[in-house]
Amino acid sequence: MREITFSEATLEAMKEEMERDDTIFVMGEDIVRQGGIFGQFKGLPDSFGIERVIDTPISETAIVGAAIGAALVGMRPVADMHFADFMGVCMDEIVNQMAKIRYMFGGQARVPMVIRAPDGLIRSAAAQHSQSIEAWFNNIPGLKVVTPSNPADAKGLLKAAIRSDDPIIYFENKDLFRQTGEVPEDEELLVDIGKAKVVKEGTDVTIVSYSIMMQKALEAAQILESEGYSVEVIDLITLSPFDEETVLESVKKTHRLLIVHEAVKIGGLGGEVAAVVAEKALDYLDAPIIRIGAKFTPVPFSPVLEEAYRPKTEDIVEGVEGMFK
Amino acid sequence: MREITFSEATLEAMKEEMERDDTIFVMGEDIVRQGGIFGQFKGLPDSFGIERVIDTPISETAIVGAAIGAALVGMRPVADMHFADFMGVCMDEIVNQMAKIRYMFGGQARVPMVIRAPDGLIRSAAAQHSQSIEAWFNNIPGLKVVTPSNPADAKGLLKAAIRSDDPIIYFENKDLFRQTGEVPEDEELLVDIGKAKVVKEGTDVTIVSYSIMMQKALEAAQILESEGYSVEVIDLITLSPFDEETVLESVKKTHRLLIVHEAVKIGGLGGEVAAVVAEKALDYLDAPIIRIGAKFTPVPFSPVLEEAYRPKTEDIVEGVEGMFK
Amino acid sequence: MSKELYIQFYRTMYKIRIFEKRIEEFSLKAEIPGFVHLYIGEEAIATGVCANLTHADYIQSTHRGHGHTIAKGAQVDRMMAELFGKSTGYCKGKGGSMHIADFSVGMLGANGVVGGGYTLAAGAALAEKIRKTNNVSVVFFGDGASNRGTFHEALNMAAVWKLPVVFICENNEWASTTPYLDVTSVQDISVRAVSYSIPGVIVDGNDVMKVYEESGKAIERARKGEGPSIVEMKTYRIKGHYVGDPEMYRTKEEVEKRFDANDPIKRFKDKIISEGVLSENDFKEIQEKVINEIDEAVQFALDSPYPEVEELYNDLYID
Amino acid sequence: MSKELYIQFYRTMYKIRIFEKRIEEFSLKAEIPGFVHLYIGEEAIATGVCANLTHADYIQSTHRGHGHTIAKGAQVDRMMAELFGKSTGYCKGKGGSMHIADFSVGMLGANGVVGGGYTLAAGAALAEKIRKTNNVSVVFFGDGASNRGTFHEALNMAAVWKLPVVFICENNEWASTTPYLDVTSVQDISVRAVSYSIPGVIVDGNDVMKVYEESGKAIERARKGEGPSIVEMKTYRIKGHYVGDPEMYRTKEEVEKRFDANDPIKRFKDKIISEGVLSENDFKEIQEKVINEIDEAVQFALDSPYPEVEELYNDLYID
Ligand SMILES: Cc1ncc(C[n+]2csc(CCOP(=O)(O)OP(=O)(O)O)c2C)c(N)n1
Ligand SMILES: Cc1ncc(C[n+]2csc(CCOP(=O)(O)OP(=O)(O)O)c2C)c(N)n1
Ligand SMILES: [Mg+2]
Ligand SMILES: [Mg+2]
Repeated sequence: MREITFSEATLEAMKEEMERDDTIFVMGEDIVRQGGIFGQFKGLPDSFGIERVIDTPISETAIVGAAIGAALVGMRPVADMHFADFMGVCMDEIVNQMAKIRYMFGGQARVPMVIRAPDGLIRSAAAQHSQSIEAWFNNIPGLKVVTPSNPADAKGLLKAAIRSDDPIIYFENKDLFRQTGEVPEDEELLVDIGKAKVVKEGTDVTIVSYSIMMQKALEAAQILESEGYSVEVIDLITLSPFDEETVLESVKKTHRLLIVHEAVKIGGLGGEVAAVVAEKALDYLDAPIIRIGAKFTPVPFSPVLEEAYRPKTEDIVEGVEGMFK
Repeated sequence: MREITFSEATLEAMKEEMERDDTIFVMGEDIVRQGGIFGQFKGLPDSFGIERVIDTPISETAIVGAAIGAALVGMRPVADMHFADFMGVCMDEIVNQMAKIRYMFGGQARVPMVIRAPDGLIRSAAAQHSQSIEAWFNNIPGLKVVTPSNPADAKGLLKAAIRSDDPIIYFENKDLFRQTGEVPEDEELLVDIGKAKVVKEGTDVTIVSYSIMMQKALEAAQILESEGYSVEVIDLITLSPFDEETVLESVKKTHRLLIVHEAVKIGGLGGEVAAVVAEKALDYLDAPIIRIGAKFTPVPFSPVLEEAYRPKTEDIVEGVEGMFK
Repeated sequence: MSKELYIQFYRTMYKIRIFEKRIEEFSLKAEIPGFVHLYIGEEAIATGVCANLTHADYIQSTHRGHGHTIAKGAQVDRMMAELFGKSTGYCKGKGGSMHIADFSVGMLGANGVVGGGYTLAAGAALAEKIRKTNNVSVVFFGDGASNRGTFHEALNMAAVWKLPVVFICENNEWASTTPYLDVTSVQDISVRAVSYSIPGVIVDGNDVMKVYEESGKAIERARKGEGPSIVEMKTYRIKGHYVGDPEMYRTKEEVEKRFDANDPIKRFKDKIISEGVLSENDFKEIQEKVINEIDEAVQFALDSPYPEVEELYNDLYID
Repeated sequence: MSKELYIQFYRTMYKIRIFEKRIEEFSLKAEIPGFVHLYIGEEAIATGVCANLTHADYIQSTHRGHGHTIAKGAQVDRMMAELFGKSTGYCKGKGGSMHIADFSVGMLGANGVVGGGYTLAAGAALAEKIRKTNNVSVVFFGDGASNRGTFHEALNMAAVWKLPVVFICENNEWASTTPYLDVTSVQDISVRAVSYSIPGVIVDGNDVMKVYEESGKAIERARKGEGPSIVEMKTYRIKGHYVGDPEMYRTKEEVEKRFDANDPIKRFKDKIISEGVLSENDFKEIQEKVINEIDEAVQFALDSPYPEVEELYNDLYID
């Protein structure tokens, strides 16, 4: 199969969906002239015009607010956040408007919109341009949070998010954009929102991850398999509300659970996954649950510190090994 | 001992601290003329003048931003959020500035400030005036989150927060403001930040809670005791970073854990507490962990629905009973 | 000016007034739960502005939203039911006063977040611009709300893109307990139009005809694709900020003086009578009909059931 | 105008220029990590503004903050070390280019959040007002940043409270890849001063003397307790938005033309020479000294150790 980059995969998703449905438009900072910081919007203005591919002022509350308003009256906006870190600027619009409008208004409204939010560590971008903030939204009913871990899912998940009638936050890891992978040439490539994927089956331990950390999870799994462990790896894909069933089923089989994400471990999504298992499958557990995530500090600038901050493959390997000691 | 309201207790804390230290000032919406929505600022302008008790425009980014700026140059601002729900407006200031400045700048800065944030359900205030959002901040290194459950702690904790050199979010439950309790007349009444309190000792089960839900936790404990269970109840008080040790020690003794908060259960702080226990004390657990929190919806308006949304004493009782079946 | 329009204006303003009075009564008795902000004394604004709109046009409202909702054409019975938290309400009891909405008439919602509506209104306008309709979007906002950052972001965006959106400031001189000049750096909010190279005008907000005409011009301008405007309606908040407000920040006399001199409904009635268009008897007839309608609305609300507990989980997600 | 001031201005501008050139070089080689935004072509602004300030005054800077930091009096060696991520840097390597700060000279930090500095600067000014000092606070911001809601909230607050804070707009015509007029509803950002009843002035931002004088007036005004101003410096962004920017949105010729005509350092030098205050030889001497200083700073940075891994957990909490 042909290989394309993660960035190109999202671009294809945008193109195909915008061709299919002319209520879709995209807006954000600096997307027209240079195609987005990660090339993820390259060429879109040529195909759809600057009426549907819109450069905005540096006004995140207006970007998200306007997307909500447009969605309310029947459009399907895609709003780009530039960096996920800036979602604090429009947090009120996201949680008090976007997530609640349908419910508050007793189902009168639909808010079919997607917020695209590039997140994660990238080359010493430091404390305000490196965050993974998905956990903020886990406690907020009314929105959904998804994130792909590879180019094929990037495409299928973005398409599904755009087609969804619910408001969706689509986190896309900055370091993944340039990575390549096989992506089927299928206009109906859709990733189910709400479903986790068992990417690798195994019987001794379940590793749950998502986004860029899936690569380290799989790397660790390979090392562990070579050591004789049979490892099951789950890609959550939808982070909120997440697919409890798939995780529980796996843990009931493997009796061991490790969760890994790039976000800070404490208060991270791993806590929610661990808690669900501790509530609903405690008796199946043969070892303490292990969570792996970044250290509890803002993201430091210096490469040395950034490296110390970042979760690593060997953390996963050692974690699993420890479960069998 | 004399009894005063929770609101008066916070007022005393403000007064005593502002008298002690003239770098302390307070600002927020509508605090001067009517003393705050919950009377929590009543009379302060008379004592300290409108230079130190300041009515602001409806500009939450400027309120928190200005507090940060003033803190950076040596003041100790207290910023009132009116309703915790509006913290989304200034989320960027809170997470990208307040929490990170000291770290990003390698320790050059101090940000000794307190954000006061009235939260929780109150008489059908509905989706945008009823939230408990403490979990948002749990994943954010660099700030501390505290919340009192009674008038005495309200005073001691606010005093400690004001004296702390770190930035602190002080959640205060709206329904607690009018409740009364004994408060010692002691200007050095200080509640340790970072420490949980074992409010009631017991051996069969640990109930962890905080803020207004402490009352239901204690109510449930009483019912359960009458049924023959020995219940330990812990008031977390500091929610981030929370006191793992006290919780772990208790669970190692009781072998059972239930966590209850008014915030939405999924993605709530209970997940973090549960996860820590599932990581560090799994082998001690004799029953699945139970989390109790509000239902996974925005806060509905109608009293009937609000009641269905709210976590209840009997949920706790039934939860604990279930652990022994 | 047609007689029909006169009657429509009077009826709408009066309906808002009576609606609010009944709400106040039930809210004081706590039979209506939650925070309730009354529109009494500001009726001319919603009435005059919305008279320029069709149901294909949109409004974004505020926490003080009953008047806007009525003026935009919503039914008072379903509104009343909503405020009582009943299942027959517009939002099935999930919204209440601060979240009343009627999408079927283009009323896109009250908003509990002060200044939350600007950007949404700009977005609705953006949609209409992309779709090349000539529908417009109107956002109401208070003097207090004019100091929110969203004001600036929405106005700049709307101006740059020439969006068909009109910003209606309801300057009632108070932001809760605070006189607006204490916290606002301009006397006239509409002056801020300069920051966006758009028109800003000041209107006597208690003169329904002037409101109608001046907002009409701004709406027409937006409809023609010439972009946004700020229209500032000068008025005064007659009631406490919310029902139950102790109002320790001002005297009763102060308020009464302002109201007596400037009740928009009384003013309009006097004008029509002096012009000989309608008689006292005509007014009586209108009033009785309105009172009847509101009474029926109250009865409807009282008779309606509360939502079933199972309703809690509905209306959250579609997919 | 004293000769000393001329020399100081020239030296500071030149130091910024050379600093930035070395940074660009190391950043292109990826020896300096992270995002780096250069101040080349805008040196006159930081230089002229900060010449009116003492170390007891504060500045809030932007993502493009090296120039401000140097002009406020920070040492280039510790700056350089910070940009290299070394433990001897101002932030011990934790901040880097976007988070450079030197609290000892009143430089309260660059900011990775565009528009993040306004409210902090207002807060520092509020502190000084409460303490009744006559220190002032200055915030630099870009044309693009002028569309953030924080601009509005901070300016309104500062104006109402007459805070000693000055808002310096660096209008370099670009917000990243977007010409500012595409996303900004006014030609002159300073026009927005009207929205806050404060002075707004336009200055040739590539004329260091004019910058010094006009910002000086605003700073003096603030110092005297008369409140905030907006001073808009017209300039042009000569380099890409960040080091490595492919600049697909404009031509090299366009940029060169603007630079050749309006390089603030060249302009100032020509002026001084034409006035006969300094000779070519004097300049050479200054230049050599500066180059030397920067070379030493580079060496200092290169020789400095990276932070120990244990440093990760330091500087998080005090208590
Ligand atoms: C973002 C936000 N901040 C604060 C509040 C609390 N609040 C509700 S109404 C109000 C005053 C609003 O004043 P104005 O905009 O003038 O409208 P008015 O009440 O006068 O109609 C305030 C401060 C809020 N709801 N939202
Ligand atoms: C809140 C926020 N939104 C977006 C960005 C991304 N960003 C960084 S610099 C920049 C352009 C800033 O333009 P301007 O304010 O004119 O400053 P200049 O770069 O021209 O000096 C943008 C969009 C950001 N850092 N913060
Ligand atoms: Mg008002
Ligand atoms: Mg610029």
